[in-house]
Amino acid sequence: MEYIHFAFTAFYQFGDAFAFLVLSAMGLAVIFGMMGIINLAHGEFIMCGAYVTVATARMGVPLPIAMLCGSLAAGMLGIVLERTIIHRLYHRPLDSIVATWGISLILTQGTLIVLGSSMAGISTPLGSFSVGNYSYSTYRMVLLGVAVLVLIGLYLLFHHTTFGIHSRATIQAPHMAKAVGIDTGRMYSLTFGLGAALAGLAGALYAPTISIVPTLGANFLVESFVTVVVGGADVFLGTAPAAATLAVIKAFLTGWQGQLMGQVGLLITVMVVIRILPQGLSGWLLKGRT
Amino acid sequence: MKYSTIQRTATLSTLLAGSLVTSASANDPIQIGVLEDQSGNFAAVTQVKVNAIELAAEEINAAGGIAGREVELVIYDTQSDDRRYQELMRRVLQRDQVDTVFAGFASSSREAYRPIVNQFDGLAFYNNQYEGGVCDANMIVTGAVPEQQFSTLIPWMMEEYGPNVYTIAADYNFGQISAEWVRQIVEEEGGEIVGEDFIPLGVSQFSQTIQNIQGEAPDFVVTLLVGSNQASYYEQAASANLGLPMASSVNVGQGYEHKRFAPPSLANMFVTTNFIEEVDTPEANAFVEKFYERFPDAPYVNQEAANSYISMYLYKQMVERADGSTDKEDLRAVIAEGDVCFDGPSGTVCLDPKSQHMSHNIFLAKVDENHEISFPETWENIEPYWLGENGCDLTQNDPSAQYTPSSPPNE
Amino acid sequence: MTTNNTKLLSVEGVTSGYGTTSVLQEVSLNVGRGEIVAVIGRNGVGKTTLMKTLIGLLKHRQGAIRFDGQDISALESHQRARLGIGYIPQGREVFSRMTVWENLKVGEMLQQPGEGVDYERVYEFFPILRERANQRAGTFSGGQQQQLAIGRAMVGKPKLMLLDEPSEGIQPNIVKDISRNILKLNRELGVTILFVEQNLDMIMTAQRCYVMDKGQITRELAAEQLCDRDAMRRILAV
Amino acid sequence: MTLLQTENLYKHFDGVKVAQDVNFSMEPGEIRCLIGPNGAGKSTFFKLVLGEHQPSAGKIYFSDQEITQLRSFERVKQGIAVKFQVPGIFSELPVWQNMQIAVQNHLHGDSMTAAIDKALAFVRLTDKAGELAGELSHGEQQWLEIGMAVSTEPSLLLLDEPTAGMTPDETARTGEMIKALNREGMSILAVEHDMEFVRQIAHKVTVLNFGEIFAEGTINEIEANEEVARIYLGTADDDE
Amino acid sequence: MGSLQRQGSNTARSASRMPHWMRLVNGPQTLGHGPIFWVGFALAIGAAVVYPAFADAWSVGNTAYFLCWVFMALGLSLIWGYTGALSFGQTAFFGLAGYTYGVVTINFGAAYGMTLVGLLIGVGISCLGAALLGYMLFYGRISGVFLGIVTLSTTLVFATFMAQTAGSQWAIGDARLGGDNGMTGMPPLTIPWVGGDIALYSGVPLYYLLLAMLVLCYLGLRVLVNSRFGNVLVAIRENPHRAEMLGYDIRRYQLIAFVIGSGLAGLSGVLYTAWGQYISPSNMNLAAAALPIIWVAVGGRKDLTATLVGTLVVLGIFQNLTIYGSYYAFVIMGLLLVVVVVYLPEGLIPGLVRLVSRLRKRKEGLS
Repeated sequence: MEYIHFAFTAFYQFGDAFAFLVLSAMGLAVIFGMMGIINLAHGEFIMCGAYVTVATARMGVPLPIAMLCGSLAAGMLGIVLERTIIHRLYHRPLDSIVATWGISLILTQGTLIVLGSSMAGISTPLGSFSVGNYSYSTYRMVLLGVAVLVLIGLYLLFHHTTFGIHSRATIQAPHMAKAVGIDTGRMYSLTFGLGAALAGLAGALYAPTISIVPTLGANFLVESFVTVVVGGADVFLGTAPAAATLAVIKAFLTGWQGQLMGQVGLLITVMVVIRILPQGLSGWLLKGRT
Repeated sequence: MKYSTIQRTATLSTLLAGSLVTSASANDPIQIGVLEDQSGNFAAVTQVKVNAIELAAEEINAAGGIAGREVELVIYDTQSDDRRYQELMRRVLQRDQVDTVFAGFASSSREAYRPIVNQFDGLAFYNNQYEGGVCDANMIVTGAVPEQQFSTLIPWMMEEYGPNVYTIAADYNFGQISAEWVRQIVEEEGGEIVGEDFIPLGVSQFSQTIQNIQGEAPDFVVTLLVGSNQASYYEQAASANLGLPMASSVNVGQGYEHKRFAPPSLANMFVTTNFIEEVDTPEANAFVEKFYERFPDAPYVNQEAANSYISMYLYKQMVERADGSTDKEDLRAVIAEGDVCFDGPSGTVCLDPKSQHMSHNIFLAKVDENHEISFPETWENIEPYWLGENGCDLTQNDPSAQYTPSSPPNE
Repeated sequence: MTTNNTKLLSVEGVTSGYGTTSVLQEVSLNVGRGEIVAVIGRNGVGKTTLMKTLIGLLKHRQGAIRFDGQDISALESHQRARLGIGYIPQGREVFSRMTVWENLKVGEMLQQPGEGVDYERVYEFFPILRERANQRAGTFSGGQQQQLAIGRAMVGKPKLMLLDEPSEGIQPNIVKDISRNILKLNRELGVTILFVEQNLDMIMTAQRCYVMDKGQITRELAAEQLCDRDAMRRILAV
Repeated sequence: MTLLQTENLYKHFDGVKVAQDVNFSMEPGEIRCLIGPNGAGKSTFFKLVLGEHQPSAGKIYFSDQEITQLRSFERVKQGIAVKFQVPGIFSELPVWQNMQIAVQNHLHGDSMTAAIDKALAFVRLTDKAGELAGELSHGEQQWLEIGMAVSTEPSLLLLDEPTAGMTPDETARTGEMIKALNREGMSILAVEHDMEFVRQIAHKVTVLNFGEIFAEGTINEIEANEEVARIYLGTADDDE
Repeated sequence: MGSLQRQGSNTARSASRMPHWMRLVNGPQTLGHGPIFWVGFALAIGAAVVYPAFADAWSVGNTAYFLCWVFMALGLSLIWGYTGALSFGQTAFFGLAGYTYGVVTINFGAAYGMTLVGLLIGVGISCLGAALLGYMLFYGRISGVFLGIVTLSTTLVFATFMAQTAGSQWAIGDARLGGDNGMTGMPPLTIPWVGGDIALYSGVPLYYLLLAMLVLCYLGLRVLVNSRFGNVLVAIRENPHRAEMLGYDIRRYQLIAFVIGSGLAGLSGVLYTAWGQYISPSNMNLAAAALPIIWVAVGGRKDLTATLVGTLVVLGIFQNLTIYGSYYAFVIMGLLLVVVVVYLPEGLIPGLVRLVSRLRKRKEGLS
């Protein structure tokens, strides 16, 4: 019995870390991993998703629908920003750091001015369950499930829908994609919007579990960049294994040496991975296949 | 008469301005610099401090000012950025030549500006509950310190719930030093620390921590979490059905978590604080009412708001007792008399001449399942004794340092 | 000389190039409906530039390009493609990190409204594309990639296919396959074909051909002249 | 002594063979042209010689010293220089400075200035010394790069399609430049498609096909070779 | 304004007729050349020298504070603008040097010019740290965005680590690291003098010292980037492949530039620490790490003068927004950044120079 409990505990901790890394990194994996835009406003898309979710949920909208609203709102925001600003920066990714930093400042402070310094949150749904002497939050297992579903969904989206295939074609070889008739400008907008919507979804899903303040996005930023950099360019082959690897490292180090080592361990892993595998895990996995 | 907020344009400054002569005539306003974080990470907690200072200034001006002089506030937004404290502290002291400064939320901000206050030999009020230990003649601290909050809270909790304590604390000065206090008191009282977890600032995910706590099965948990990220712990612990009583010196009283999180995530939380808006005394109710009348959109009146408000009146009293002088040494001479007290929102409080910290009435606030607050216990007039007992005596000398239990001043 | 009097593509005095240099100098040519036309010339004479200009990846500075009666000079590449121009670039440029099937799927974009996609037809031409549908395109050999690139264009049922050096880097026997397939495409599906080339095998597929040198069309050759290998060799300067 | 020699050189990319058992050698003072269909491995061969690719197997010798393990810049210091196909110049810098960067590695002060002036005169860019390199015409950019390569005083100069995109007049001038360099003792190895140009400059021609040396000889021998004509042009009369 | 344009055709060739030292500071890698620029430069220095006589003490001290940061910006301009390698982690070296200065001066005091020794050791340690990290990066062939990510990770690890060193066990000699509250108690810079050291608090003497250091550093960097070495750096930025094929070991040059630039970040760190007698991990977090990039990008990273002026302008604008902009400060800052990046991709200063010269040309055309 003890072993089963221990195994479940390990699984739960791993799953929790995995879900957090996957969900917070997905949007960035699309925007940074695929499109090469270093999006420092990633956290603000997450914040947007969380705010809209909480606001709509408090208006009485059922939580899942509120979350959808949050995600869509972030996606919309993403498309607007892409059309107005980001599309000018595709050929100079390093400048995108400064521009998205500016956007991040505007969104954070704008939220503070308009909506105040904090917002009352909503309860985590679904209660808890027990295994042995330990009790666990059911919702966090749901998050794991959602993370896996989002991964599968994205895989299907990018590999089995016209949008996904066109988007990948656009990002792999924009000239050729244009020449076969794809409106690449529109694909860039939509792909960026998808990345923003995924970030918004992360915010929406975590909204019940965190403080709702304008700066909440910053919590997610470092972890998501770490995951994407370790993962490399491919959303599915990169982000998922990277999140799994990092979740193991993080859960292990946090459990063994505390939260500080969990944090430091993640960052050191990035440095080691870049040194050994400059293309990230997906670059390495893909190379093994050809 | 209305106070005015000065946000000065560059005056054609004279060479005279370079010197620090404050040859104010009796009719010049008394200027008070206010450096607080109205943007950035800490804005949620500190905006009300500015409001409280504004409220006090209006009241004082309406009642004829300080020693007959109008109060003028010079307010800057420090953006939760320590460097802004450095820049703006110099500005208020050197250019605006304020008489005193009310400044700072984070301990790091205080430490960043303290050398500058020392350089210019200014006088600053730090109106925050903090980890304690600042022994500096240029600082007056009105927030509660660990000995005031923990020497009351921990024994009460141990008696009520049992001797096994688990501490989770922010992994920086405040958390580490507070945890040290908790450990010391628990051991003195014959209890046991069954576990300690330190959480880096900015961490918002607590599954592992929650599990560690369950593994040790303590009688209650001391939560010394800081910032909006770490406050996420409560919701996550509740959703994992941790169900343990909690004790804190910092949450609720400062960040009004019971208002920001949906019930029942903070159920069974016990907090020692010198003020929160739920305190049900005539003075407190009057203050809260005035506050919301003036600032109807304020999210919450927390302990820092009360401390800031009290500080204004303490300052008024000190200046008036020093015959209208705002000179730091004159004011300290008044403090040295040992009876600078004020009967305000949180009851009667006094400044301790040795440490220039403030005595407090400590309320034990209990959060119930509906996030309603009750007060099972109140301790009156708890002194900030630790610095004085350990050799900090600002009436004798000024080390301008911050001490911790593991490195006290008399070592 | 044209087998059909209606011109599908007409290029009039087009000048284009990179940066400040003009690679194409006032190029004019016509392609009739159902024709196979080649543009031949040595490396570096501007053949690829011509192709890129026609599909719109390079904007021309002067002149006009008409396709199917419409002036397409101002259109973006993807708009030109959707009018029915299939483009098979030099080096194939298949989407190498995507599977064969996905590559074909991208080609659907070109498809005219209301028409179904006839994959069977594509597979009939290139059976390997069915057999290896789930293989990554980047792992294909040059010849296989060329088949995929043509297949990708076929999916969209274009009226005109532009092929940029289809024989480049491909084994001689495969070159023959490709030239056969081009003929078959033209005969069975009625696709008009314009390609640029320096390989004699491929050139002989054409019904008519323009000779290009230093960014200009210098001669036009009829089918019978194409059969004269020695003459062709002189033109290609080996 | 041989100037450049490769021994059983192999290179694979992801299973694709781009160089197969290449045994190449050339003598000091030679002008050698490398021809072959597109994709025959000419550029790969250059990259192997320059050290931008490491061979899968085999050895490379320069002036009878093995250089297989040397890094690119070390090979350059041994006396190899290159002009890339796409002009490899510093387009945002003035012409004079482009040249300076090339020369300053081995010359200083007045002798550097003199060397730059000489090189500029040689590639006929003296009048354009102050212009940004990116604003030169295509042919001039090619010459600038040749000038940069030459001014490192190499004993072997590699040229990757030096006349691509040049007018006939520019092409002829380039041929004269190369011959002048050769008269001063520089050896040249060029990848080239323009057979007229090859005829103008080459002492000897090597034909590559599918990563292998297919034929080697004088220009006349090569032109007379039916096999070469077949692979280069493809042919209608070899039925399977 | 024409004097601010990059050295063009005639000047490049006439360069050889200039005295040697003029050639060094006047080369093609820097905006600004010829008598008009240098007269302007002299006037600017003159103005800076007499400035304290006309400004109030706070303004002088505040300007001195701004000057502290400029060295880090110039260093990043060298690494990013001239060599083309984006370092997102200059604050790691800033912090390393600041803490080192603290440790040295707290342990050995300020007498006998010890603070200057502390300054040198601080800068030296940051150079050493940069050499180690840079070796791993450049000899590992890491470039582009990944370089930014690794350097950022470095500074974040350092900041996270330093934040939890509050306990008394975290001390080097008498110097407590101080955790998130930071390290305090170090003396300001002092200059040994007959009859007692001169302590340089943020006043006029410090201002003059920093001004002198900045002028030296600026001219020194001009010499460096216009030298053979600088030629190679620019060559690496423009076309690393070509540079290597001209016989340069580009990794070595990148590493040296990185070490020099990081040493300057370290210098800024020491100066800032001595100025405020305080250094803390918040000087190395994400927000702090992004600042130098913003200064340099907004000013114009490919030029030292643009970086210098741009950094001072951005520092000034941001501070004034903080003072006068209340809530809206961050929003306006954000808008400024976006506008500059989108509409002036080369940076504020080169963008303005170009604009003015275009207007002038139009005027000339009209007349």
